[in-house]
Parts: sequence; C-alpha cells; structure tokens
Amino acid sequence: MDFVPSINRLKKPVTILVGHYGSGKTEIAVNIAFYFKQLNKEVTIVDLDLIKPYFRCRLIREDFKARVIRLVAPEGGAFYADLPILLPEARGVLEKSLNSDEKIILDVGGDDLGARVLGSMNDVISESKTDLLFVLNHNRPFAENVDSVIKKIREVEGAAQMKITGFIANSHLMEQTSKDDVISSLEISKEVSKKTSIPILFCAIISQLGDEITQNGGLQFPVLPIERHILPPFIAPPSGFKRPPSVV
Amino acid sequence: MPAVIVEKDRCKGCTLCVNICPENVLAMSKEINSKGYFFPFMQNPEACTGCRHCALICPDVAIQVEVKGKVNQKPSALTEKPFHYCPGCHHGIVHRLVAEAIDALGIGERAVGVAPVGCSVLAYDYFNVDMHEASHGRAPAVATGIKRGRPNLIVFTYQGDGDLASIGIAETIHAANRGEKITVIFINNAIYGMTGGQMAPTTLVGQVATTCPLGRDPNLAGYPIRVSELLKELKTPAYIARVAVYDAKNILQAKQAIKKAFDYQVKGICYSFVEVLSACPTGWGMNPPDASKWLKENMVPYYPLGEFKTPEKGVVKETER
Amino acid sequence: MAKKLMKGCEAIGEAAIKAGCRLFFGYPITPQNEIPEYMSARLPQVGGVYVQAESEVSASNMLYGAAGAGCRCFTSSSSPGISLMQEGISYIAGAELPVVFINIMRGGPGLGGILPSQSDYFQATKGGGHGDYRCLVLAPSTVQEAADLVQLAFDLADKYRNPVYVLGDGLIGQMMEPVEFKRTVNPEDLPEKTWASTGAKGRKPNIINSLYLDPEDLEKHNWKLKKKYEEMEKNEKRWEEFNIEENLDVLFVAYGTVARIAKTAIEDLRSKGVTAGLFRPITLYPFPGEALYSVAQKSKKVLVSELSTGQMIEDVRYHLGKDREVAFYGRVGGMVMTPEELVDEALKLLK
Amino acid sequence: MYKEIILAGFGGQGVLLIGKLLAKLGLEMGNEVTWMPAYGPEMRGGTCNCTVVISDKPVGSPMSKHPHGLIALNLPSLDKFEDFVRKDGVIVINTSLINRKVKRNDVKVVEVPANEIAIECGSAKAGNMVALGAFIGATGLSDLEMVKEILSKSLASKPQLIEVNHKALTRGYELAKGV
Repeated sequence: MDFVPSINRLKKPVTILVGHYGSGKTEIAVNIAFYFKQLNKEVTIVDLDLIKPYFRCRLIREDFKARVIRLVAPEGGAFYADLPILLPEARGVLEKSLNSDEKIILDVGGDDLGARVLGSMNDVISESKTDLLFVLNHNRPFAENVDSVIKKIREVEGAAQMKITGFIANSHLMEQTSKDDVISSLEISKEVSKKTSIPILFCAIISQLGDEITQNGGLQFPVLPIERHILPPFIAPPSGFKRPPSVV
Repeated sequence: MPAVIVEKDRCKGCTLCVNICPENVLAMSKEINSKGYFFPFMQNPEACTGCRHCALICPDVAIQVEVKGKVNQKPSALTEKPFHYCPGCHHGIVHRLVAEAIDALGIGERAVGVAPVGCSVLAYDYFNVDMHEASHGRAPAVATGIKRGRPNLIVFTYQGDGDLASIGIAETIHAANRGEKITVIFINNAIYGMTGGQMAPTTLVGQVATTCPLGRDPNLAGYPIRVSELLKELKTPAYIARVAVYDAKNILQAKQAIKKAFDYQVKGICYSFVEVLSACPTGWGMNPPDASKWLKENMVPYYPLGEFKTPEKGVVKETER
Repeated sequence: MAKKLMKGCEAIGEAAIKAGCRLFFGYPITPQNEIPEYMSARLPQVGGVYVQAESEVSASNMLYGAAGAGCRCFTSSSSPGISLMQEGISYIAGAELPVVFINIMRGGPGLGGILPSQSDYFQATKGGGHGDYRCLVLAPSTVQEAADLVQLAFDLADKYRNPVYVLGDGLIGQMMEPVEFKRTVNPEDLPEKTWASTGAKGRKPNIINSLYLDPEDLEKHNWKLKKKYEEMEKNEKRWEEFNIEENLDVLFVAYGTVARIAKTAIEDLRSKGVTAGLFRPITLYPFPGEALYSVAQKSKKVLVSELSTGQMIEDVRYHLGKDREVAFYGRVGGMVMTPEELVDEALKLLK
Repeated sequence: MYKEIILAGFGGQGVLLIGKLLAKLGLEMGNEVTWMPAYGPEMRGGTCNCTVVISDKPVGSPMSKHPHGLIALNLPSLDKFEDFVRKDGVIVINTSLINRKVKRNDVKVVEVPANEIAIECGSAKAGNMVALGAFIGATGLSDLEMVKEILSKSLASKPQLIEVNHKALTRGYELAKGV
C-alpha cells in the first residue's frame, strides 16, 4: 500500500503528536519517522514522554540507529527511570528546526498532562513550521464520544499553548481490528472534525488490514498503514527489526 | 435523703469517689469485694447532698446516686461488662462520657466505634454498638474506610497517645486534613500504659518512664507533642478541643465537648477531635487521687484546656508556641 | 458490550467497577498508576468514592474499615507498596473480610526498579504478613484475563471472606489489548453481609476483630481459618494446558506474561520438530499441583521459567517429587526473557 | 528433685512476684529453675499466672500441664488449674476470694484467708506473701528463714516493707504447718 500520498500531507518540518493517553501516538511517531526516512529525509525523533515509563519509543533505539534516525531520549541510568527528565537536547533540536528542513517528530506523553511539556518550550516552537496532530482512538476509555474528545482537545491545547492543526484517526483494536471497526469509528472522527473545523489528515490503520481495505474500495480517505514496533516480548517484531531488550 | 448506691463487685477501690466528695460522705470499707478490693460506703449519709460527684468520677460505672427517688441511669451505649482497666484509670470515665453522648444524640443504632491497640484495645467489649478492632495507629484510616463506604454511619475512634501521636500521627493528620466526617477521642495520659509504662510522644519533660529512666530529655527525645495545637493549624478540621476528667467541673466540660464533637458529625460537619488529659496511676506509679492531682499540676499547664477550633468561630485559642 | 482497547491497569479498574465495587483506596507507585488514575476519573461517574491515602499502610487499613462495613472495595499497588500493605492484609485475613488486592509486580528487593517482575510470588502465596494465613492468588496472562479474574476475585473474596490477590507483572499492567466485559454487577444486587458493621439496628452489635487474647480461642480461630483454606484448595484450583499431548519432549511451566512468551517459544520449537507444551497455573494459591503432576508424566523434561531467581519452582518441585528433575530459566531485575531464549534453553535441555 | 508450680490470680495481686521469689529460692537451694509469666496485655485487673519449675537437672519444658503445686489467689485461677494438679500435689487457695471448696480429694489442700491475714499484718497488698508462706509450710520445700532472707534481698530498696512481708510469710507458714 502506498503511504506517500498520506505522508506528504505532513508538509511542515516539525510534527508533534498529542492525544489521549494510550491513543497510539508513539507507534505512529515511529512509523512516520521510518516513512520520512524512506523518502531520504534527515529525521530526528524526540521521546518527550515524561508521563509513562513503559512502551516508549526509546525502547527501539537500536532500530533507529540502524536506519540513521537520530533519537533524542535519556541515556544511561535515566533510560529506565520513571522520572520526568526533560533533555536540554530537545530544546536544541527545536531551535535548529527554525532554520532547517530536517524532519523532526516529537512524541509527547498522553493527555493534557503530557502536553504540558510543549507549553514549557513554546518559545522554540514555531506554529508556522509545526503540525500539531491529535491522535484519536475511539476504542480507548474516555474517548468514546464526541463531546469528551472535544473537551480533551481543548485541555491539550491549553496545556500546550498551541492550536491543534489536524487529526489522525487511529481507531483500532490492535490485531483484532476489523474493517468495520475502522469505518464506524472514522464516522465519529469526521463528526469531531466537523464540529471543531480541524481537518483529519489521514486514517492510520494496522498494516495487516491494508489489503482488505484497498480491495474493497478503500475508505475513500488517505490511509497510513502502521506496523507495530514497540511490542511485548511474546510478539515477534516485523522482519528486519530487532526485538527490544525490555519493555520500558 | 439522697443515697449513694455502690455496685460493690464492679468497684476496684480506687478511692476517687471518697476523694472527690465535697461533704466527706464516703469512706472505704474494711471488707473486700469478690476481686479483693475495698469499696466505698456512706460513712456519713446525712451529709450527702446528692451532688453526684462520686458517680461522675467513678471510672468503673460502679456508683449510682438516688436523689428524690430518682437514680441516674447507666448509659445504654455501654454493655454490662466490667472494664479491665486499672483502679483509678480515667479510661472508664471517658468511656461513660462517650456512651452518654451516643445516648443523648440517639445514634446508638448507627454508631460504629474503632478501637486500635492500646489499653482500650478491648473497647469493643464495652461499647454496645458495632465496633472495629484496628491495628496500632490506623484507627483514622479504618474509620475513613467505614465512613466513606457508609456515610450514614456515625463513626468514632478511641485512641491513646502512643497510637494517635506516634505510630499513627500520619493517619491522624491526614484524616483531619481530608476532613473525614469522623469523631476522634484522644486519651492523652503521657505514657504507654498497655506495654508497661514506656515513654510516649506526650510524656512531659523530666517525667520518668521505663524507656527514659532519667526523665524525658528534650535533647534526646524532643518536646512532648501538643496534638490539639498541631491539628488546629490545619485549615480543614472543624472542631478541636482539649479537656480533662480529674474533677467534676472538668468532667462536665469534657462531657459537653464530646457531645458537641458527635453532634457536629451528626450534622455532617467534618472532623471533630477531643483530646482528654487522663491519669494512668499504674504507669505513673501513683495512687489514683495523687495521679489526678499530678495531672492537674503538671499536665494542664503544658497542655492548656479549651476549644482550639470550632466550626462557628474557626481558630479560637492560641497557646504558647 | 463492544470491545475496547485498554491497558491492563485500565481493564483492571473497569472490571472492578463492573464487579459492583465503588470504593478505591490507594497510593501512587509505578508501574500501576493508571489504576488509581482510572479509578479517580471513573468512580465519581458511577457514584463511587476514590480516596488517595497518605500511605499504603493507611490504604490497606481503609480497606479493612470499608470491608468491615460490608462494602466491596479494592486497591492496587506495586511490590514495595504491597509490602507496606501487609499489616492491613494480615488484619483483613484475621478478621475474615473480603478485599481484592492488585499487585503489578516490579523488580526488588528494596526500591528495586520499575520494570516487570514476578518476584513477589512467595509474598503472595505463602502469607506475606504476620500470622498463619493464606490469600487466594490469581495470575492473569492477558489483559482480557486480568479483567475476568478481577471480577472473579471479588466473588471469591465475598465467598470465602478472605483477601484475594490479582498478581500481574508490570507487562500485564502496561500492555494494551482489546477487552470485553462479560457481565456487570449492580452493587445494590449484592447479597447483604449480615456480619458487617452497618449500625446495630434491631440486632446485637457486630464486632470486626482479629484479637483473641485467650490462646485457646486463637488456636480455634486459626484452625477454623485453616479449614477455610482447605476448602479453597478443594474448589478453586485453576490452570491452563497448552499443546499438551502424550510424549512431550519438554513441558514449560510458567504463569503471567512468561507463559505467553513460552507459547511463542513452543510454536517455534514445534517448527523445529520439538514437541513442547505449557502448563500455566492461573491460581498460584491454591497451586494446581495434582493437575501439574499428571501433565508432567507425559513429558521427558520439565522447564520452569519465571521473572525471578526461582520461586514458583519450589511449588513445582514439591508436587513433582524429589526424583523428578526440574530445570529452571529465569530473568530478574526487570529483564524479560525473549521466546528465543526459551527455545535455546529447551534445546540445550534436550541435548 | 523436680517440681512444677503454677501461681495464679488477678493482675495486681503480686502473683509474678511470689513466683520470682520461689524461683530464687530454688536457685539458692542449688537447683536449676525456670520462671515463666503469662498475662494479658493490660497491667492490672486481668488474670495472670506464672509457672516455676525447680529441678536438680537442666529444665526441659518451662511449661507445666500437670503441676505438683498450685497457688490460686482467686476463683478463676482455681477453676482453670484445679483439675491439672498431680495426684498428691499441693493446692493453696485464698479463701478471701474463693468461696468454694477444692473438689479434688487426692491432693493436699491448704486454705488461707490471705487478704484478711494481710490486712491484720498491716498491708492489704501482702496477701501473696501469706499464700507463699502457706505453700512453703505445706510442701516443706525449704525452711522459712531461707525464704525470708531472699525476700529481704529482693526488698533491699524498700526496707520499710520488709517487716510486714516477713510477718505475712510467717503467718501463712504457720497456718499451713498447723501451728
């Protein structure tokens, strides 16, 4: 399945992913980073998840290294810490972005709590150079209805001190996702989009559903296929990728 | 003519009644009761004015006074079981005051008491209401669980100084600060009675205890904690008072304070706390009348009595810092 | 009800609500903070109460109070916090009250680390606090099973008037999987607890107590508890058999996440021509020893794998007998074995 | 020589103290002894008892299921331990607080109104000494002077109490001897 039409909708150098806790931001950030790399861009991914210590993108640092993607995340003892460590490099990367074409992806912690870190750096984030994307999964708790989602969007915007520029519809149930799940929840995303006038940039779908969706006439919507990389140890990673040493 | 009725087998011969009687009506008998204690009798019956001081101070609910054919009733919130406390221990007095408050407010059918480790560990045998035993220091946490689960119940804890002010100080402060709608009765006798007279966080400077045989040294053990003063500085709690039960006047004030504390809870006003200065004749190594006197002369100056905070007026009393 | 994508921690919280529980008392600790966070958001929506205690010691005593007042209630914590709760757990066991404890285990001893572990097996299954008591211990290996077992835990706690642990490693708590809640219990529909402290109206006062000063009474009480534990042993053993057949080359024995890693390893071993199977205890206390014994008779080798230096293996050895050789493979400190490690270990064993 | 003795009464009656004196006596006589208390968490008012074992060989169990001797200062103590006393053993009961007879007829019984005698001697608290004196008299465990000497040593810090306690011991001893 061709990802290029979708990924090309991310025109600005900086992509920041926010959203409900557990909505799939990290996995999408990792996939976007790999797609940009396939387009031969310089890519930096910043792990800004100060909220939750498990299943963060710093886990697959070996894979980033192999693909020449720069990962900014705590190293050494702090790698595993459940401490809110904000690296000075994160600021540096963003400052540089003001004058560069490099692709920078920020994976931010969940909810308004996670988005607060953006507020602390708003002097180095240029709105004209940034896509602030809200990842939306209706199958997650507290994200079930339109009103609760809009409330969360406003809370995140308040904490980040920035406006959300687009949605990524990411309704999935992992391996158990069916095409119907995707289609029905896409409707809710469309409704949120209509009420907030924030566009849906694309619909992320788990890659094994890709064929089924394209064969049956597709979604009539830009699709971004997602491979899962940050996995529990009993699920095999996609071929060509290493199994992370642990889960945090 | 008024008459003092002594239930002699409940008596432990503490002599507090003989001591308190303003008219010298009572004296100790030469006989012993079934437990081996001397008990009081009316040596001078015609002098009795029916003032009921003896019944007020009796720590074993062993005295009733008949005045004009009327006898004061034992509170129904107490069981018939005799207390196990030492002769002259003030626990018995406070038990009775708590039970009287429960009766007066008519809350016996929805009261739940929590008694943690300490001399009052067996309080569940004495209060005629649902009771919880608790571990050392945790009564406010247990009470929190009961009250949050069943807000219609009237929940009280009955705690000593080691329990409340040492091992359970965190639970005490946080239950107060969360504004749990519970009533805390705090028995401060400046010693660990149950375990045999060790130093408490409230033991006075210079006071001898088995773990400070040379007297409490503030350089080693700090100064005794004034819990009422500590709690009144919190914004949340509603009612904080300190009372004593060494004489009739103070017992009546203590009775008022305890009843108020329960009444606030009945009215849905948060956290009420009554500290009761109490004597521990055994732990202090004194006879009961001397212990009451020692309390008045040594504890009261360091632990001033009064209402420190009320829901109506906020903080009402400043003490020496 | 439709499936939802949930973290193990969230599923545990929702399962408690679906079990009719409206009271949570707890204290934050990684990696289970999602449970108190979830409960603080969800309980007010259903008329419940969330209390953040001043410590785990206090939380376990709040549970002691609430359970004594006849309310379904639970808490969650992680290893060091569970250690602090042992005081309350011992009292709850002594006073025979129903409370559910969730332990999302992390590496120890001491402060240890925040990564997954199964090193609290002894603490959970052998008592944990002071005194002669046992807790039922349920060990889920999927998020769905975590939800199911939490609902079961509330029922078992009420049935036996006993504390019940749901013992998950950090992965169970942090992993996301789709979950479906199969039943919803309305708290009003739960049977009345006549022994609880609900106000002595029209009856004699109830006393919630674990103090027995007379040694004869305490001895009687202890034997009564023992009888109850025997009843639990008779009725509540649960386990899963995976790929069990006659003439196995190797039998894995594992619980929780490790059992799933073993399943992946078993598929791999089968592709290499090695017949491997798995015995997964679901209840760790009571331990399904007899079932394990009969399954183990079918296998040449037995390999126990845990995220510890070897705790469940003592129960395995006890049930399989002194003569049976039992191999062990463990990772600790938050390190998690990969399926490849287990494959290698099995092949080494068969050489 | 091997004797197990149980001493029991209300807390506050001085049961543990006379147990200790008995143990010291055994030691003074050149024996091995154990003294083991058992009492409730409260200081007074509860029941308490202690067991003393005196033996010319190292003592095994410090517990006693079937004592050779029993000193019962109150009724609950007699109720609890009477049946366990060995045949031909000695039971001393405090008739001030025990209003029934010993049911056994295969033991030697000494009845002493310990509280009343103590009051006569000048201290209501010395009932325990009366009972101890009676036990020594009834068993002939040692001569009275030796017990008095041990008591004097124990009370060295409170010399004013020695005389009244000696008096109480003697009265009990004489009563048991039938003097």
